[in-house]
Amino acid sequence: MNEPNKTFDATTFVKGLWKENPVFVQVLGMCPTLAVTNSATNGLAMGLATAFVLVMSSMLVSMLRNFIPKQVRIATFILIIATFVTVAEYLIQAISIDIHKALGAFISLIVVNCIILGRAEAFASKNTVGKSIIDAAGMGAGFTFALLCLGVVREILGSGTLFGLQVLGQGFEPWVLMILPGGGFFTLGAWLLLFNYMKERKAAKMQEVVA
Amino acid sequence: MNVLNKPLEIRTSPHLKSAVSTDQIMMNVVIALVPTTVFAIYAFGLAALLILSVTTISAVLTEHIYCRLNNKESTISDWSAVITGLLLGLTLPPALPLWMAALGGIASIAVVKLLFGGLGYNIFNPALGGRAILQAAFPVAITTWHPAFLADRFTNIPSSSLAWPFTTPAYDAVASATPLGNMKFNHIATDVTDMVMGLTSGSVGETSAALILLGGLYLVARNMMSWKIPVIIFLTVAVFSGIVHFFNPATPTPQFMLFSGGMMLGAVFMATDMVSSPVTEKGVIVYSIIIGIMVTVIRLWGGLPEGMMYAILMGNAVTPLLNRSLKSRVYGTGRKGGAK
Amino acid sequence: MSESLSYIFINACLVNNFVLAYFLGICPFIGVSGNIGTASRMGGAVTFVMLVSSMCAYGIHTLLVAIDAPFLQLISYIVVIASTVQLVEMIIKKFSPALFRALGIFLPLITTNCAILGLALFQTSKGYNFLESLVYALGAGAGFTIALVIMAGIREDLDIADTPKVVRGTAIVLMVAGLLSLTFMGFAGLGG
Amino acid sequence: MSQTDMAQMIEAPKSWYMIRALAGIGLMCALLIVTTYEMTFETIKANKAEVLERAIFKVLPGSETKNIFEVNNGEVEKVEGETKNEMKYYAGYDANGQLVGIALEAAGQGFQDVVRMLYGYSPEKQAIVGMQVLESKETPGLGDKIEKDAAFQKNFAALDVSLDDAGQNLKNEVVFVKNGTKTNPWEIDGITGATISSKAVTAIIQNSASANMPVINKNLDKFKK
Amino acid sequence: MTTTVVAKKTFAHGVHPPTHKDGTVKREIRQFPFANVLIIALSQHLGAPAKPIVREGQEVRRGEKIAEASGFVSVTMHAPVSGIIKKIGWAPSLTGKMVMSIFLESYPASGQTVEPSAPCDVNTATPEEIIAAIQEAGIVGLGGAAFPTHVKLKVPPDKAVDTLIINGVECEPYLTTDHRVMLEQQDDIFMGIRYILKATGAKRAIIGVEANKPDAILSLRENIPSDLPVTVEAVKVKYPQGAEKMLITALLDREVPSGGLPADSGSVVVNVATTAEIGRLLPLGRGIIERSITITGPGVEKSGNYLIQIGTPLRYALEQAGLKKNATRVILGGPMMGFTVSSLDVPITKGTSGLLVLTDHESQLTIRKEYPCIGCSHCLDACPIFLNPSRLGRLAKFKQYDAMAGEYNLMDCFECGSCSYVCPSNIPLVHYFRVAKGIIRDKKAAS
Repeated sequence: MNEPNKTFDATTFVKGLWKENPVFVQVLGMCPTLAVTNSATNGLAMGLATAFVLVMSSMLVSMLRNFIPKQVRIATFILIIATFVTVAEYLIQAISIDIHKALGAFISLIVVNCIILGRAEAFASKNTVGKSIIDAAGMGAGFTFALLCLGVVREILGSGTLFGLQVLGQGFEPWVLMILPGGGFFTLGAWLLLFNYMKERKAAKMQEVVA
Repeated sequence: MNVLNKPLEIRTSPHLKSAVSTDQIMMNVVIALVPTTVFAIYAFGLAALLILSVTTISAVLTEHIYCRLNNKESTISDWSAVITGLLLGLTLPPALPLWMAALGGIASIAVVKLLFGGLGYNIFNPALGGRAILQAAFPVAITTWHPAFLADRFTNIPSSSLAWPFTTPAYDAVASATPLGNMKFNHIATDVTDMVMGLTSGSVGETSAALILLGGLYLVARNMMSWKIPVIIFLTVAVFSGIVHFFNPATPTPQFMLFSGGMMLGAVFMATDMVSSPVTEKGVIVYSIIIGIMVTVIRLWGGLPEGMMYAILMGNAVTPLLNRSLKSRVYGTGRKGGAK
Repeated sequence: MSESLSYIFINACLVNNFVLAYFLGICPFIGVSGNIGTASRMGGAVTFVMLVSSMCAYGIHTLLVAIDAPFLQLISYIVVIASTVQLVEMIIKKFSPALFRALGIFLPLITTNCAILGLALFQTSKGYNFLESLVYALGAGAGFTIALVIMAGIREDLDIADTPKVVRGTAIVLMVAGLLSLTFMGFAGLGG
Repeated sequence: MSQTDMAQMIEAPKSWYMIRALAGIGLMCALLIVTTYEMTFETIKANKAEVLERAIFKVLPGSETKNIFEVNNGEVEKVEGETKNEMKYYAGYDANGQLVGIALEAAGQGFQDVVRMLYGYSPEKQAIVGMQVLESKETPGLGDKIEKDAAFQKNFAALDVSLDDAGQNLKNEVVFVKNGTKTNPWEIDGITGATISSKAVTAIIQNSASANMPVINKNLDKFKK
Repeated sequence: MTTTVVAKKTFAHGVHPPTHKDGTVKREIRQFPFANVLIIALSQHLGAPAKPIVREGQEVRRGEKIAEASGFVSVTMHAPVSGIIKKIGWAPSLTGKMVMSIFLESYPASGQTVEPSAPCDVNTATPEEIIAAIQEAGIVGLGGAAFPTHVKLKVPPDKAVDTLIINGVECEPYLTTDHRVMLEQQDDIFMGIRYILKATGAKRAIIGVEANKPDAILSLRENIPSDLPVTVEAVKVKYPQGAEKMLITALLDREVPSGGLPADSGSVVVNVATTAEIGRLLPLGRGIIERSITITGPGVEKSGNYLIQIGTPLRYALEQAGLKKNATRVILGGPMMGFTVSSLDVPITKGTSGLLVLTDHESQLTIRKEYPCIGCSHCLDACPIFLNPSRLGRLAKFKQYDAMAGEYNLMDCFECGSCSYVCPSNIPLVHYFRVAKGIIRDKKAAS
């Protein structure tokens, strides 16, 4: 997925998607990650909503970064984020009541997703608008990707479907566990395990090369 | 003198050991389970035999393969995987599809035991953890009960048992209700004698209270089990449900509570799992009371007919806290510490 | 439909435990569960803040209904909760240094705990009255504390366990949480 | 220039900056929210109405239009738009404008959490003719069969809720029976393995029906177009 | 003898290892021949090493003083035989460390006679004089700890001792020397009690004996001098009943505070053999030069109780007693707390109460496969001071020494070995605790 075109912006984007993936690597924003990923659709919708808020608030924070005094920056960031979350909530309702129902309170809870405040504080308040948007988009994409990873696994095993379409034969006995809260914990745990395992393998290989 | 010149063995004291070892304890637990297992096969026929073999083999194989993959010496010779597999099998409904049973055996060992570091480090009882996973994954299959003592039980395998892996099973026999299910949903009390003798329907190995107690007595006699845990659980359940029954005779009697469902199997063989129960004396008491109260509360007021599994898992979960906070008074500290 | 207060409490505390069934407050659940002492103090602090913010949320909601501005709900909740926590922090610091030492360092962390905001949103959507809201907050706080302390006990044991290298850290915590979540399923149907 | 003067010089504009930033951003946010709210208001309302209508038409087979009623001071009146009263009666009419039935919401304690549902009542048949679960957290695969199980849904195709002669109470209470043992039209045939959830549904229907059927029957004329 | 004694007094917890005492309990104490070269370690007691007062090549006579105490916590040494000081130099000790020792070549014709000296009369001596005489006689705890007895008897001025406990429990399996002493040296024991009562100011004395020695209990009871406030109490057969703290609890229902001394509970505990030495040596003004030792075990041909010169090398002792072919493990002391020796050139010291030789067969039992701790809680039920060895073992494995010393009271452990004995997983708990205690002490010393 990494094109040879290695401009700074491309790496910024890819960084959020993979190397510094907010869920799998930084272990941030766990609540929505676990709560809404019982189907791929919900995961995708939540990921996109978060990405939307992330990009918009990063953009605004970056635009206003010279206008906001340091002392009140957190307060203004929260204000800005809360605004975009409210906007997102109304937009989702306008698009589909069903998705809004499925995501429930977790749309509102995007406000307290530490990824967004974290990016505003760590990146957008110090960088230009363009870079901030790309960074936010990368992180948003990474978050969406992670949610999709969980949603896909949980939906396929838990319901035998993917995006609502039957993918495993009719006779398939769904593993209800996967769409229960416990399944959420297990699936995320398993994904982290996989990431740890790959990291270990890579580290071991690096050592072999050195040795 | 020759002998005086050969190298001497250097060891730290003590130079005496009591005879019993961990693998022997584990093996004796298996022995104690034999009467229950034999009766289970007698009551449910080939279905029970198959399910017990599948859970045991899958549990042992999982442990063996894990050790091999990690280039460790295989730990299956300590018998603990056998116990897990056997206990898991005994808690499952007789006509559960075998592929689910195998999955349960794998989950018990892989998720509940090996991930935590293997024997001695597992927080939850592996068999019950595996069963909880199965119960959450396949809620319908695990609450569909097969009748005991069918005439053709030794010649016929229920078609649900042989369902293709990952497919929904089809049941051929009419599902029967367990004593607890009858109590909860239909308010029919089963005769206690039937439950003691094991003439009712239920999980593979939970139906015969008498044989389970026999196995427990064997282990207690050999000092390989804490008798306090089952006794305190029974007392708590009897007293608690007795009081409730006194004020509201519609609720089950204490003897019904004691002899129905997984109470016996759970209290005697699962709650006493050494690894996942407290080690301190006071901890054991509180642990057993917690289990007794929780199982009674779930059975009487909860949504589920049976709560033994959840009660024991809850006990397991608080065990580290109990071990930490309920220590014995160390000699020479506190109350009697002074001169007089 | 009215629910009894005991039902509200048991439901929020055990049946629909905020952490194990609703996935609220996962960050502190993972972050502050390494030690039993810290975990129980954190639980106390969260319960306290939940009570305070539940009252605030009830007030704001009444006000917003009165001026018919539902779209301000989220923004006013978050702003008021954040400032209340700050205010509470200052008051405790001034009047009870001992309490501040016990809870103080957790208070800023709690502002971004989604369990607090979640509680405010849930009590509003469930239409609880003032007393019901308080009991709900108490139940949620107690449930959060129970889950956190149990997890801390288990993690202290896991610190001296032979766990495989790849599961150490968040992965094993999530596995334990999964098993705990299954355990809490036993409470289903209670208090009805 | 003394030290204090310097400090004041720096301090004064700083707090002004802060107020300006907070107020400015606050204003901007308010503007954004209100704009979005206004812009999406109609769509959301239409969406919600559509979802509701879909549900009503489903629980009242044959209906194509609807009117909303509520009871105020003991009187049934037709309402338009939003009102404070939560208990509403949705009357459904067929293509000819004939009253098909009345749909109403009911809620109660399920296995995990509150179950909310909409059911349709046909005065003509003196029976419930349809039911849809609006909201539930029942165990997937087990309790959620109350929504998905076709056999269970069949209970509500014609569930007898006729009133006694005085018109005050149900002639027969809606009761729960074990799966496969239904013999009377006022019985609800349970789901194997989801007894609690199906019992909960029974209780919710029984409570709601015994409270509302007398009201509906008394005011039947008002519901007709 | 078929007499039995009923005993109720005991402490909580503990273990019941097989006693293995039948082989030697009937064997009277017999004099052992003198070895060619005796190695008298200058540091065979706890505390400061003694200072030699002889030079190489000097001729000494049996009972002559050859080294003097170098401080209060130190004792005198006497020549066990007549002979020539060959050298003063390093010699291996039990722990493997080299210690300064006096090498004494015995005269082939060395007799049993002992050099006379200044006696200490129990009726006229002051408590201080008695204590000084005990130090001069070189007496240390013969039960195994080898702690200088006079230090123990010196009651700190802020404390009062009302009861003297004579420890005749001998709970270590295999060992029977104290049992024989109680049968054969009763007059010495009672005389010793007189001295100690006077030295400590205690009002009464209790001889505590395990109920499996009914002959000793009954005959001691019969022979109590009428003017001596002594009682003989039977205690239950249980390990470690002979540990000071456990015996105090059993007999007096008092506990010694954590980190404190028996004097903090108003008592002093002295081993019965030590008491007998005091009673025999002080009236004559002699020093301790020999002691009774049980040489036993499945690896020994002629097991029994022997009166052996201090400084006799193990090799010589075992040659005399005879070793079996499959002997593999030589233990100084009893099987529960004794130490294996790596070299037979180690000498017998004042603290050596037994010499136990195990064969391949017994040895195999203790080197079984180690399993992880399964939380069976047998060790908690065994620990006489109510520690949590299971947890301590796990903490030790993960090097969490602070938690061990703090929350889990490791420093109260006196290494009785009960936990290791019962552990079905065969975890070397006591070994872990010894290592951890060392590390914790070092850490404390460093800070």
